[in-house]
Amino acid sequence: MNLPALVLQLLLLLLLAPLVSGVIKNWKAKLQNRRGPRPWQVYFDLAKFLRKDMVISEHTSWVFGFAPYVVFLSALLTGLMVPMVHLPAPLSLFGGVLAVVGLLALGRFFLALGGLDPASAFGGMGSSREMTLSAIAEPALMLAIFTVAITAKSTDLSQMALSTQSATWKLLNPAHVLAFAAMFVVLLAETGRIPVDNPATHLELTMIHEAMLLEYSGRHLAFMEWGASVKQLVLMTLLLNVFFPIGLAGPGAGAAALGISLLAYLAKLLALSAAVVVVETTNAKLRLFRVPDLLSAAFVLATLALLSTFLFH
Amino acid sequence: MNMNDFSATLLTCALGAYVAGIVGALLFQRAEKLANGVGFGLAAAGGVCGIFACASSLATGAATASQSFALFPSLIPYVRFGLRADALGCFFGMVVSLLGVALSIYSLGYVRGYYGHKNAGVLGAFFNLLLLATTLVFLADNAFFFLIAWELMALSAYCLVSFEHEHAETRNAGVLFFIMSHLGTGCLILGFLLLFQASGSYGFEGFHALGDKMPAARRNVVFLLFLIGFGVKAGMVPLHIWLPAAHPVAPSNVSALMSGVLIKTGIYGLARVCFDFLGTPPNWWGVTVLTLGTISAVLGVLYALMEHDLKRLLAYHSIENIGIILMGLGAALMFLHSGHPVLASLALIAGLYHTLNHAVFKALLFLGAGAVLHATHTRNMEDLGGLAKRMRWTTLCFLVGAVAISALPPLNGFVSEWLTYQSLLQGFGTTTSLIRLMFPLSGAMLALTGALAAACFVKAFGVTFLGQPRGDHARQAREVPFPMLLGQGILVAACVFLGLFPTVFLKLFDPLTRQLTGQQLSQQLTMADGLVLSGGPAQGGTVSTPGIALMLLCLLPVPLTLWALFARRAGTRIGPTWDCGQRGLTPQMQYTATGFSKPLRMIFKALFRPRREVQREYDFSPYFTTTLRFESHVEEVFQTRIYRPLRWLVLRASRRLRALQAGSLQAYLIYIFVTLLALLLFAL
Amino acid sequence: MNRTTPFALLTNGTALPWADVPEWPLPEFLRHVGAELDRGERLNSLFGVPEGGALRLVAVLAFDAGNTLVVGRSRPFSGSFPSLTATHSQAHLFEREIWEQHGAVPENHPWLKAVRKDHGAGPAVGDFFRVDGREIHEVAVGPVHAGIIEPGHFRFQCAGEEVLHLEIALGFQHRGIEEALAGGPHRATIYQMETVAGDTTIAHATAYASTLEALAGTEAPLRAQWLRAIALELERLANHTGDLGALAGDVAFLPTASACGKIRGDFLNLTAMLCGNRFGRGLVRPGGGPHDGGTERLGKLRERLETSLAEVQQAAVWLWDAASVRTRFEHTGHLHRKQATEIGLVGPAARACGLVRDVRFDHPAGWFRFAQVPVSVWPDGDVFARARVRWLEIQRSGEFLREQLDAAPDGETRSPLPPLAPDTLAVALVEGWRGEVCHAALTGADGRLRRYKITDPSFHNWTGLALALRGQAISDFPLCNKSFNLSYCGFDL
Amino acid sequence: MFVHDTLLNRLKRGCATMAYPAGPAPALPERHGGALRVEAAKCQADCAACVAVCPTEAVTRPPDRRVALDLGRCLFCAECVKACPTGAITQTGDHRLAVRRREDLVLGEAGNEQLRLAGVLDEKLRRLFRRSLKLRQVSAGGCNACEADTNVLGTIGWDLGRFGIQFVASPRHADGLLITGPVSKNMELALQKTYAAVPEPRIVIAVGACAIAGGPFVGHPQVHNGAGVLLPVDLFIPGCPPHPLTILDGLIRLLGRLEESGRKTG
Repeated sequence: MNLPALVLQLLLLLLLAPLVSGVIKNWKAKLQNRRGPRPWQVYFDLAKFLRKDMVISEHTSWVFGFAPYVVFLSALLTGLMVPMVHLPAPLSLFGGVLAVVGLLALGRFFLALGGLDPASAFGGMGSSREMTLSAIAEPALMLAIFTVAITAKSTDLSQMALSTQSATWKLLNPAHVLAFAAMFVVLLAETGRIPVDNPATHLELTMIHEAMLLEYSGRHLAFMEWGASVKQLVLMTLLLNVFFPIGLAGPGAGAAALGISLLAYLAKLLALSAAVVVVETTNAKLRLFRVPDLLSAAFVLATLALLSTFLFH
Repeated sequence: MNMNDFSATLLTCALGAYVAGIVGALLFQRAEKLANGVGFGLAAAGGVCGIFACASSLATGAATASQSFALFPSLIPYVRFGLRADALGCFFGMVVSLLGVALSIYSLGYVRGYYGHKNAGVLGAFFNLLLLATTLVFLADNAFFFLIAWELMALSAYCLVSFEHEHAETRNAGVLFFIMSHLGTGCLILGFLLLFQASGSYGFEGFHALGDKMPAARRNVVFLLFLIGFGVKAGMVPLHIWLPAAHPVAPSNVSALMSGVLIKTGIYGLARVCFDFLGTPPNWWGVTVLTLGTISAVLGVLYALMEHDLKRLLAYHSIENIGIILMGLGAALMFLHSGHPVLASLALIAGLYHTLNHAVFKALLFLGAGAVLHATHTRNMEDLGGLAKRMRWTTLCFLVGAVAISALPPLNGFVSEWLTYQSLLQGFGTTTSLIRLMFPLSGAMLALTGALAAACFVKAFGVTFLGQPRGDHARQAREVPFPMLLGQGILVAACVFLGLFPTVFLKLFDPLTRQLTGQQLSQQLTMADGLVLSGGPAQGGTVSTPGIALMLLCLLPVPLTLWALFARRAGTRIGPTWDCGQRGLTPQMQYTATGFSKPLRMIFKALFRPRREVQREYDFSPYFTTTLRFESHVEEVFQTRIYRPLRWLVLRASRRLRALQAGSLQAYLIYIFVTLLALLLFAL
Repeated sequence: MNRTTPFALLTNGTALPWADVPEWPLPEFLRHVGAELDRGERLNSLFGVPEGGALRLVAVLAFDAGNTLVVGRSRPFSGSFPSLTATHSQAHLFEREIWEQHGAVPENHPWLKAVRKDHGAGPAVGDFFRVDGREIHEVAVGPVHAGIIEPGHFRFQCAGEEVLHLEIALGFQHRGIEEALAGGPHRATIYQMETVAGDTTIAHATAYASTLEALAGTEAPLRAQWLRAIALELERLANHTGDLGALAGDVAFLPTASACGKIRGDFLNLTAMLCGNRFGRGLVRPGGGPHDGGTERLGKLRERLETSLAEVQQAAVWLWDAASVRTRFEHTGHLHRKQATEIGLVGPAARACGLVRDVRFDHPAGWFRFAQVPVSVWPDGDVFARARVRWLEIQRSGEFLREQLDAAPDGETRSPLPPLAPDTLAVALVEGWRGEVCHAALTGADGRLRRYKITDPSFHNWTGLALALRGQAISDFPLCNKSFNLSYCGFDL
Repeated sequence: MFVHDTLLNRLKRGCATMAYPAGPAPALPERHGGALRVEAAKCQADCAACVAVCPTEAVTRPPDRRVALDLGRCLFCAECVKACPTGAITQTGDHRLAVRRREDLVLGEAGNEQLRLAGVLDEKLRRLFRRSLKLRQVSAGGCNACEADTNVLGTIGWDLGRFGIQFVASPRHADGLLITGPVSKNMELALQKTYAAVPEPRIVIAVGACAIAGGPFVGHPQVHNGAGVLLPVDLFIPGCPPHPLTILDGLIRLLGRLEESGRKTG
């Protein structure tokens, strides 16, 4: 656990996360034939929210003010446990993939409580939907993780990346492809993307993630938005570096290898963002009671992935 | 005086304290304050002695070599009131003593609510009796003494459950509890008789590794009998119906004790029988226990989500957590069968560590629910809300309990579930048959259970403590007296300590795993001098809850520097919640508990089969409705599908049997003669 | 008209001396109106005319099959009157309005609540209907909504995600237009007529113009009527395209949503080519409009119309091809045909329930007497049906514009308006893009307006939305609301 | 395949957003007429032809003083332009109408033949909102035409998002209110509560003749004759309804992104 790697990864996490959601917004706009906001617009929004005053509802308790910090810090901590550029992640000793899933659940727990606190119907609606959908998505996510963990005989993310990195033909191993598909659907559900939830919607009765943030303002809102974009970056990195660890710098890598690894990582990130944008642009939002069917389809994919681990062993 | 005598003397002091508590509480019935103080004070003292006794014997490893000592000379043959503080007994003894201390301190404040209309002394007496009986069950060394203590526990629990017998609901729950636990005891007696037949004596050391000497068919029958017997007490799914009925009606400190310890006697029994008595198990034992555990976990949390009565919700969660413990034990049995003692002990540690964790955070949650009941006189979440501002400390304790039970880092629920995941994951490689698919699938079901538990406790905490008070009881709620907070505080400290320093407790498991599976894993599982918990094999994945907690604090400067950089001049204003510009929010506009879990009820409607009645009345046309009523119920599948037909069959059979007692003397003489003849023929 | 009726017949856009309107005592008048409604006729408007201290009720009914309107009035009465709503739900909102404006109480009216006025308690306060059940919670979506739409209060009674009952309280946009019309027409009246409902400017202005022309006994020059028909159809095209885009936007289907947003702007710019204002302000004046389109301007309009129609064709094809959109639209916000008839729905909402109701077909007036537009009907009554009806109307209006722009009548578009005849009643119906706009005007002895009644199509249709939501998921409310897309300011006046 | 078809069509059509403000402004419809210009000098001595014609009494000619035209009350119907014999009131065809102070809209005095265009926000607010302005729209009365034209700014042609300006769902996330409609009495409480829910520092923008002075409903007892009566307004954009180009010009002029965008794109 060396300090410079930890600080560097923390800075990378903080700066890259808003950029990724900004790029996704910009590409979505491009695909609608409009120029759209600059990719770095998200930074301006965050900076302005930080400077603004806050209006807090009279019904809220201390949980309302505590939740943004838990969401923000738990997202950052998961980011430090996931290998982004350098193979053993800075805090890989402190927790493997199970700890990452647990910390994301901790962030979601307090986000939902923050939604319920101001006693408004929309917050309650958002919390209820968020907890329901994440409960249905959890088994699919866990089974996909198990598939990779079993082949790597470890729940440590760096080990998992090493195991898929070592045997090259394993990249196209059907178990990995199916697990990747399942995790991609879960990624769409967790980050509130189009088939499940519409991030840019204006209709508070259809929101899932945004409904919980309706009461937050000023720096609380900035931490919540930043935490959500860091969580999105963490899930995308989990997807990329576990299933396609090409170019990931090994333990004793030099500066050059780290540079190549950074470039490979950014290229993969943009490719995954492009995939998310295409899905968002060509699909309508599912009816709320159809989303569990989508997530149970992801669960079936993960089970097939598990079966195929020992069929093609 | 070597360690052995020290822990033995402490143990007798504990039991003595309980007995003194019973006598003291009954003596001072008239003076309620005194009875309360004496009864629960002595219970607390007994608990403290118990903790030190068990902990010291476990820590010094004396438990493995301990002999049994007779409590008092027995006059009847075959019956010997012997206690033996072996590793398994000491571990569970520690659990009951720890809870005994916390709950007794809590009860000092809680029982004040009963002054005037209920007899606090009797409550204290039975409370001490229950603690005494439970400790004896864990330490009993002889089948007969075990059954006597078991029966004493069942009876005292029955009296405590029906303490508020003025409500019909309580009486019915008590009777149901009574019948179900005696069905279980019946199976236990048969099981012990079969064991006695094989080993010739009633002593537990006689039963040790008896399974290998018994014929396979008889061994399976013994296993099934004990599974049903202890399953009823533990609240396994098909046999669980008494638990959600009995726990809510009992006084809160009793339901905390029952949920925390009483159902753990079932786990103790299963562990003792499967690992100590019956030797290496066949594979199907482990598979059954794992399957029953998974089903209990998923169904327990699903039914908990449908509840809007706080204590029934917590009772169903007990079933869920028992399911998780059974998953650990089931996996351990399967690993024993396939010859992997290291993995078996890992799974056993996961199961037993979760037993300790569940005892602690479930008791904490029940104490929180008791505090809410004490302050608002209602358990229905639809009338609560807004308690966070009125009962600040209880809210904090309940939140810690909710985070722990939802298996969120860095608290103890996460650690034991992490160990369970590790054992399930490593279990995949143990066999090549299709059975190994059960491990990851039950792991996925464990994940579903964890996420649903988190959803359930967002609902429970959010609807009860946050937002606006929905009823005027909730509006006038005030913080509970100090002893109740102290009781909860002890358990919060236990939760945090168990969560942050698991490696310290792993050392206590060494004598236990050495006794049951012959392995000692504490070195293997601890890394970086106790800060990091490893999953066993090298590079197998590690977790460090102290590390997570420390890093959460170390990252705090990031938002604080952002605050200093940008938001120094930003102010804060308190304003009404945004209500789209209308004339203000009413409490009815908040989400209700049922509304919160309605999407899940729709998703799992095959299981719940929700029935709803909508009565719409209108004078002229349906467009102008005058009144609209909406009721919806979730069908209790087990009651209606299994127990009601069963009860009907039993009643019909008993009516037919009544014909035998026609009342004519000749008929009775003939019966006697026939049975005598049959026995003689049998004896030839 | 093949059957007799005690009412006086009146074709759309014509006037009738106030004395010739048949008059009965109140109970008999209500019985006659009830009888006609039982025969399946439609209530266009029911309003009170104050006469001295007392009040006189006037009813305008539409005999769609007979292609004529009928009018009747009651003798002056004071105090309360037996309510029609008990047997005919169509009249419930009119009776509440009479109670609110004139104080005459409809006896045992099942839902007597304020329509738009602020009775000291504000429109969104007071005893909202409440469902009793422990697990019911209320969701109140207040006047200020999340997007850029008009203010209205929706009070849902929900069991979790399912809506059991929706009550809509409007009145936030009430600007008192009818009250200002007494003694009219003033200088600002035509501008207020154009801003009754901004997106229905041409329909309301045409209805107002033809009412005054009927009272003055003249008719606008043919070219002016032709220009009004062109502008009306352009307005319909623009709003239906906007709605298809908004519907796609509500289900987050970005291709059609973004395309239709832009195309709606193009159609509005076509109207702006005629009169300089994107909503057609200043195009319609009583007696014929000031602006005239030159041949080359109309030619340019014709070409840009072609390109825009092609683009909207492409955008709509994506909408109908996407399976994920179709699953969201079908079986959402369903209204039966019987319900639609009982509450008297009009416009696309009615035609989507299978009712053949279109003023351009049943009561043609102005240029529609010479050029026919087929009625677009779809049977299912859900969001999909309403979207399909809009798509059919876009195609048919496009076809109508292609024909008419090629065969423009020549002549003047402006003619002075003679003074209004005293003591005369005139009724004008126009098929606005949301449905039937009905203007009824009564002049006093001095030839000034004594009573002027405006009925926007949304006045009939809001009850339809409240019914369509029963039993639906609350997350589908924005979609159902946008499929109706009713006007708040047209209802509030 | 459907996905492939939509993607190809999109890429073929390229970006449909207009170049403005970097490039030339799109043309107003030529019969629109744009802003008005009043030279009181040209007025004949006792002529009040324009005052008789104006529907909302925007044009006034007090006996001793010269003619005054209040663009805030004007519906841009251009009746006065037609009625004026000497051409004192003319249309300039200029789409820029946004002003910062209510009195900047009153034309007719010697130096004030035309409206005084809005300057940029004061430095503190400008630096805060220059790159990220989130507005909460409140429709308080009116006829929904101003809302429609504000909505059009969100479509792909105008694309308000590229300036960092966005309409948000909750006033908590907003930096200011964009008010349309004459603030009817029934909407007064809702407007006050929305304004109170917006965290400081906040701005208020009044769009359309109704929001400035009551529009065609000026003087009705049911309305408050504009948002200025209740809230401090920072920007007035006259018109009935103002053309989307006018609204866009007002917004980016307020943020000072008009002249600096002349230097670089977007």
